[in-house]
Amino acid sequence: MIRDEDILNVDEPELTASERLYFPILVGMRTTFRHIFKKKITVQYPEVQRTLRVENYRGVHRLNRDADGRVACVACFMCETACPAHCIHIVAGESPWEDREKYPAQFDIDELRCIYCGMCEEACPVDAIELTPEYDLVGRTREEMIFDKEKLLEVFDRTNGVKPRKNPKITGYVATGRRNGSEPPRPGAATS
Amino acid sequence: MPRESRGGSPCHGAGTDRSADMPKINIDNEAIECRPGVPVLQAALEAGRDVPHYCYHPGLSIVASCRLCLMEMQLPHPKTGEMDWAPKLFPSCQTPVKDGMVVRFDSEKVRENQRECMEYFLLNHPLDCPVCDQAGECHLQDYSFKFGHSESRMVDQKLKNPKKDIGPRTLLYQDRCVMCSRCVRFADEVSGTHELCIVNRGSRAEIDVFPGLPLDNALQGNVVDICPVGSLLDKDFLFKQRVWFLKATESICPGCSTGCAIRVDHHREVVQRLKPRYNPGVNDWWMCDEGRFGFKYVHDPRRIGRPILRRGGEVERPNWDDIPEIVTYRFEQAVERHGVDKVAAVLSPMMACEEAWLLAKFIRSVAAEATLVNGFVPVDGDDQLFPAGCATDEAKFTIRREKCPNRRGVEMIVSALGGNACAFDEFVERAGKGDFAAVWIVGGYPKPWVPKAMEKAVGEFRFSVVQDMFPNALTEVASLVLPTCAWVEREGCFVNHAGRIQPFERAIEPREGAKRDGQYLFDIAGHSGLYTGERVREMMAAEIPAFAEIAEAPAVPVHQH
Amino acid sequence: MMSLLEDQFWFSAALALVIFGAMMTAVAYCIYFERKISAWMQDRKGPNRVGPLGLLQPLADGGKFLLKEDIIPANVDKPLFVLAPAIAFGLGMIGFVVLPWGGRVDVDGDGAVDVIAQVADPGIGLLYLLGIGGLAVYAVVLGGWANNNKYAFFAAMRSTAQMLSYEIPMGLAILVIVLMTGSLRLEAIVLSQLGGGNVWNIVHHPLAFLILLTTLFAETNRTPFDLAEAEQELIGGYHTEYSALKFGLFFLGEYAHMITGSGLIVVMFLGGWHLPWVPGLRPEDVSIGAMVLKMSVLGLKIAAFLFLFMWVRWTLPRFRFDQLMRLSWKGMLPVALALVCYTTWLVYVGRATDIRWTLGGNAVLMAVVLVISGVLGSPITGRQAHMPAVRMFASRPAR
Amino acid sequence: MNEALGYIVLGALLFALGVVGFLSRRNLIVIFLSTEIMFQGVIVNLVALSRLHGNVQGQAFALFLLVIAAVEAGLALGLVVLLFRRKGTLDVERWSSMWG
Amino acid sequence: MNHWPTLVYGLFAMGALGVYCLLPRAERSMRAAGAVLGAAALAGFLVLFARYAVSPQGSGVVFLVSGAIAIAAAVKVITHERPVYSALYFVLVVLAITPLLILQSAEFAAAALVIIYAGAILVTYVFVIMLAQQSGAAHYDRQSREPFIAVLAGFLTTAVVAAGIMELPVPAGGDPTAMGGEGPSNTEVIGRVLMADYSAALEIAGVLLLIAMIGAVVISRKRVPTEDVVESRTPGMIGREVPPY
Repeated sequence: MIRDEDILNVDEPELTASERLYFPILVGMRTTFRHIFKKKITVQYPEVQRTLRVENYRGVHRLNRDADGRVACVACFMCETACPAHCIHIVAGESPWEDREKYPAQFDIDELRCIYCGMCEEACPVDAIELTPEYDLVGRTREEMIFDKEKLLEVFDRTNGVKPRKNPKITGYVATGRRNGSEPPRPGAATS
Repeated sequence: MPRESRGGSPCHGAGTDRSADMPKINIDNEAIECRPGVPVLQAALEAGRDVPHYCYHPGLSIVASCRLCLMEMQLPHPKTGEMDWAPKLFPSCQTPVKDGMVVRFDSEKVRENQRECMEYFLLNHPLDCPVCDQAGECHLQDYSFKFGHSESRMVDQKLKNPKKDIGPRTLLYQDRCVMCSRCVRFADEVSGTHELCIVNRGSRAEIDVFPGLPLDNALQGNVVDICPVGSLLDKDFLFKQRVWFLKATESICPGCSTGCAIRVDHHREVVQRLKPRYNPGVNDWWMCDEGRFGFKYVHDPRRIGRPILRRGGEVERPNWDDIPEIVTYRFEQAVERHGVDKVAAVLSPMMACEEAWLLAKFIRSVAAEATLVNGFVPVDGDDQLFPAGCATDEAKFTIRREKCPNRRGVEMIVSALGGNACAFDEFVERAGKGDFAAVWIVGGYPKPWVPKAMEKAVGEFRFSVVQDMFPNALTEVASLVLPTCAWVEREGCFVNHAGRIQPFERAIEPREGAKRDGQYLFDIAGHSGLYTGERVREMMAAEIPAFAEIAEAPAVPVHQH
Repeated sequence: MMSLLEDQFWFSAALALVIFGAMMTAVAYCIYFERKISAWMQDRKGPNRVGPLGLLQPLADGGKFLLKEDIIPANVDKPLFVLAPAIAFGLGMIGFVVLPWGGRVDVDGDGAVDVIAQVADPGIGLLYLLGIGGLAVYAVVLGGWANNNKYAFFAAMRSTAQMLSYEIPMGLAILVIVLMTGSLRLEAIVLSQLGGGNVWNIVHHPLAFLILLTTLFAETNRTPFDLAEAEQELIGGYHTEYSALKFGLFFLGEYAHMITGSGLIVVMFLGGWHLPWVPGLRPEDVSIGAMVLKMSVLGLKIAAFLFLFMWVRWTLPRFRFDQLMRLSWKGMLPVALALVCYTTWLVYVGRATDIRWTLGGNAVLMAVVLVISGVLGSPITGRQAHMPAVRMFASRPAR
Repeated sequence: MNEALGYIVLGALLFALGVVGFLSRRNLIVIFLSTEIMFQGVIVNLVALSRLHGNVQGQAFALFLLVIAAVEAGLALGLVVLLFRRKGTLDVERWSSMWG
Repeated sequence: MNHWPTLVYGLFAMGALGVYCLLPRAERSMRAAGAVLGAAALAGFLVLFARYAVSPQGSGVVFLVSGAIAIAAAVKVITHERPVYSALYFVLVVLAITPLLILQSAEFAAAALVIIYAGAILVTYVFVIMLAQQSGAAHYDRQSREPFIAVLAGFLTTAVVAAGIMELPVPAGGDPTAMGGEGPSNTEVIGRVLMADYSAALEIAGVLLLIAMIGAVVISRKRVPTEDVVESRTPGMIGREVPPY
């Protein structure tokens, strides 16, 4: 609800005579003219590359692996839900591993549709999806730019040295296990 | 969703007529008028209150085991006789309403009980919502958010229970279970098959099946629906899609002539699952597995997707825009050459009433003496009554032998329009004798249906339009094959075995290249614009007054589950 | 060969060829410099990948325009859709023929003037340019209408209204000089500005110069009047649906228009090929060398104006459409009309070329404008409506 | 035969075509265009005759004619827009409602 | 020489028939025949003029070509089904007439014709057509009313006038070539004539234009009910005042 007192009346300022006659245009012209002779800040890209802050740059996604080298994703669809660009498509399946309930049988990200907002990273309960500092993303076809699970895992293999996994201890939600089992892997430690 | 329940009673037992002596009770200082005999919980739910409950289900017996719905109630003080709040809490699901009763749910005592209960339910819960299919429609989630503690005080190791395969279509995740016993009661009271039981006691209590007797009855899918948490899960839908992505469309099951009210949950034009809707007197809260899993043919790649036109020996793919002209021209030609009575239209009981009516009107407009045929009615065995082995009048649920949704509707239309009409067998017989030169045959059955005699008779037709879903002997030779949409791609109404006219909505788009039956029949019948069931129903109702009365399933109270 | 060129017809033909070639190159390089200058003004380097210093960029751009898919959308009016860019380009390319490029020339060196370095010198030279300006509207109207896109059509309406509106002050500003000079011949206008105590017309009529300059910006659809380029706020202009070569033709037409317009303003106000105190640029210098020198001077002046066009483009924001119309009808039209009336009076009393009277009149008019705008209290182009700004939670306590 | 005859015949032809268009077309705007064609014919004739007579009076009249044409176009199109807004059609036959 | 009138009338008749067939109508074949007939008549005129009336060299060629274009375009104006094209062919008529006027030493009139006719009047036409008639040809553009009578009327009148013209003697008063060559330019002469001889008419023309402008504005302005423009709340009354930015 916007109340009347929330509305601010902003009047235009009174103009001076010179402003009314558009003389300040000349000031602007002088500014731009001076810039012609200023030092250029262009970075000649492939030859010269800027260094990025690895921790928070939002580039190509990767799918993290857990300690056993398996995909860490549990196919909970949280990223797909959070994605404002609808660029993530997951097909879940029953996981082939004992300690895991669900896993992504397919995991596609349309990198062309993605807006690199990082919502998926925020939403992921197991820190399986992360954005890497890789930004030179090119492809010749649209199909090429739809990254599937293998490609995303590859990105992880490639970038693991540059940006280590945030929390490698989380390896998914465990639903099976023995009653009174000795050392059951702890789930996400979200509550309890 | 409107909060008042229309027509019937969402409570178990027969709904009583609204009479003058409706008890008035006072919930949280608010006077509420309710139907006699219902539990306070039901009255509160119908009044729009969100009272947490797990074990209570209006279709099942009451056990008052979850203790979540406890309320405070005023009773006469044992010494003074004055009405005062009783020191102990009462289960609102087990307390029937009584005129003048004063209860409250908004006291600290009640809330404290709800918090404690929720903490107890979550003691051993694995909190694996991200991988649980119930997430999004889970009452454990909702209630712990609304009524529970934000954290658990338990420091011990949680119990781990392995998931159990309790039947060919159902999985049991015991550690998500809240022991409401709805599933057990369902197997006992509705399906009458008694497969489920509770084993062990106290914190070790578990739902289980008897050894060698898996949960495998014709209604077992309902236990997944009534399970308030993610404990019982449907293998068919397992991990398919998260429920918050699903779009729900209200529909009617076409599996048999019961006409269960269902909800089609679909995502990106793919039907993901079917769920029953409350429809008193028809299917109540339930539906059968046959209907529940019977939608798979919708996405069968073998379905006919485009019209096929055979002209001489050539096969063409006609444009949808040209079809009304082709059809009209060819039928008029047939009438001219062979006579007005040589035309017939077979109206399939799989069609919606609107479609059948449009087709019948069209055929009668090109040939006034055309024969309208009540289409082939597939029949399978006998009616199955539930609870298993009960008498007909005691049945809580019936699976009918007629495996089509709309025999009554088609018959109503054919008889209302009058003129030449015949049954399907008679049609096949006469067709074999060459009585018909131009026919329009509608199929649309999910299973192969063409009788042998029919296959022989097809050679006699000079011009035939066949509307069907799968290729068969008819579509192989028909002059014009029109694809039929599955019911989820159409809209209209079905008339069930008891004459209830129930409308259903369109859930998904027809596959590429196809067009909705209603729409092309609408075009062919010479109307312009968009086909909607409602629009055609209005036209029908002007001629056949019976169709003015539509039976829609009543809305369920908001917080009922 | 020389003797052939002594004939005005063949000389004109040769000149036309040379200038046409030069124009084409210039137009291509205009795009290059546009990009370069915009880059410099934004502290960037600009195109520098294709060839040394990126000098082959126009070739690459041209190749791109040629090779891109030429989309003709469905349901367009095809003949008109194709015709519109052709009109834009064609009209842009024929304007230069009446510009006096190098005065009178003695081709064979016998001291007698043989030809004039102008492709054509009709008695109505200026009207020819105005006529071309008038016809250029068709490219806009047809382009916007033929592509069957309502946004493009709106844009075409906007652009047409803009062009028609700005043609009026433009014509009046030109009329001031025509009244002063008494001729529609461009060469005569150049000659009237030099020698014998004469000064460039800009000194006589700075206001007319400003008006002509402003209208040229509008006529060529350049910033700050480039609503046709406003993709974000107005879904582009009349050429929204054009692609590849057809779009390129619009693009080239715009630059050709700029060159012709710069030539016009240079000839009208800045003495054409004349520079004061520079030998060899007098009307009496008729050698071939002098012609080349004169042509280079004119070319340089045009280049300076092109730079001004680009400079302004990368400095100023766009006018809103109503502001733009108001500037023309309420701002420039009255001033131009007053100037014309005043000059007419000057002609009547025989002081049309007296700098005291012309410049003085301009100064007085300027003062009047200042006073009026001071009284009115707002710029000629009007102001924003009172728009209450909404700040959510303005009254709520901050946490 | 004088050279001016060619111009006169041309002007006459243009005028004739204008008359034909004016009488036969049903679109209001095209009808006005036809009148403009007639103007063109007249202008050609005026200029040709002016040359024939060796003075510029004809040309001066041609200029006045231009003024008339501009005035006509402005007013006529204003009316057309008004009428179109009222009836949604440019068909003159729909505008013959004054036939009593 | 005696065939001249007969030939001219014959061509007139042929052209008339061609135009009659070309006028908007349902039958395509008839329009095609009309096009052939019209083209033939035009060609006949060209031959006739090239033979008798003008020298087929120099300016004569310009006359023939421009004249032919003008006539053909004019026929298109009155016969085209789509008004936009009609208007555009009109532009072509104007552009084709321009060189003819220049040939007749009427440079100023030619320039004025282009600037005012093509640059202003026809743009307005094109605009109104585009605004009023967005798509294709309307039914009333595909059908002409009374084409026969129209053609008859138009061409008969012209034929009568032409007959009159051809009887006229060449006026002896002026020298047709007097205005070429050196001397005051055409613009100057016209200016003098307009200002000296017709100054009153010129003023009246100016006033006429002004009246027309005001009239057009008044006619085509949309009448907005005044209560709609009254603001419900003056902006200053809402909210808090803050200093200007």
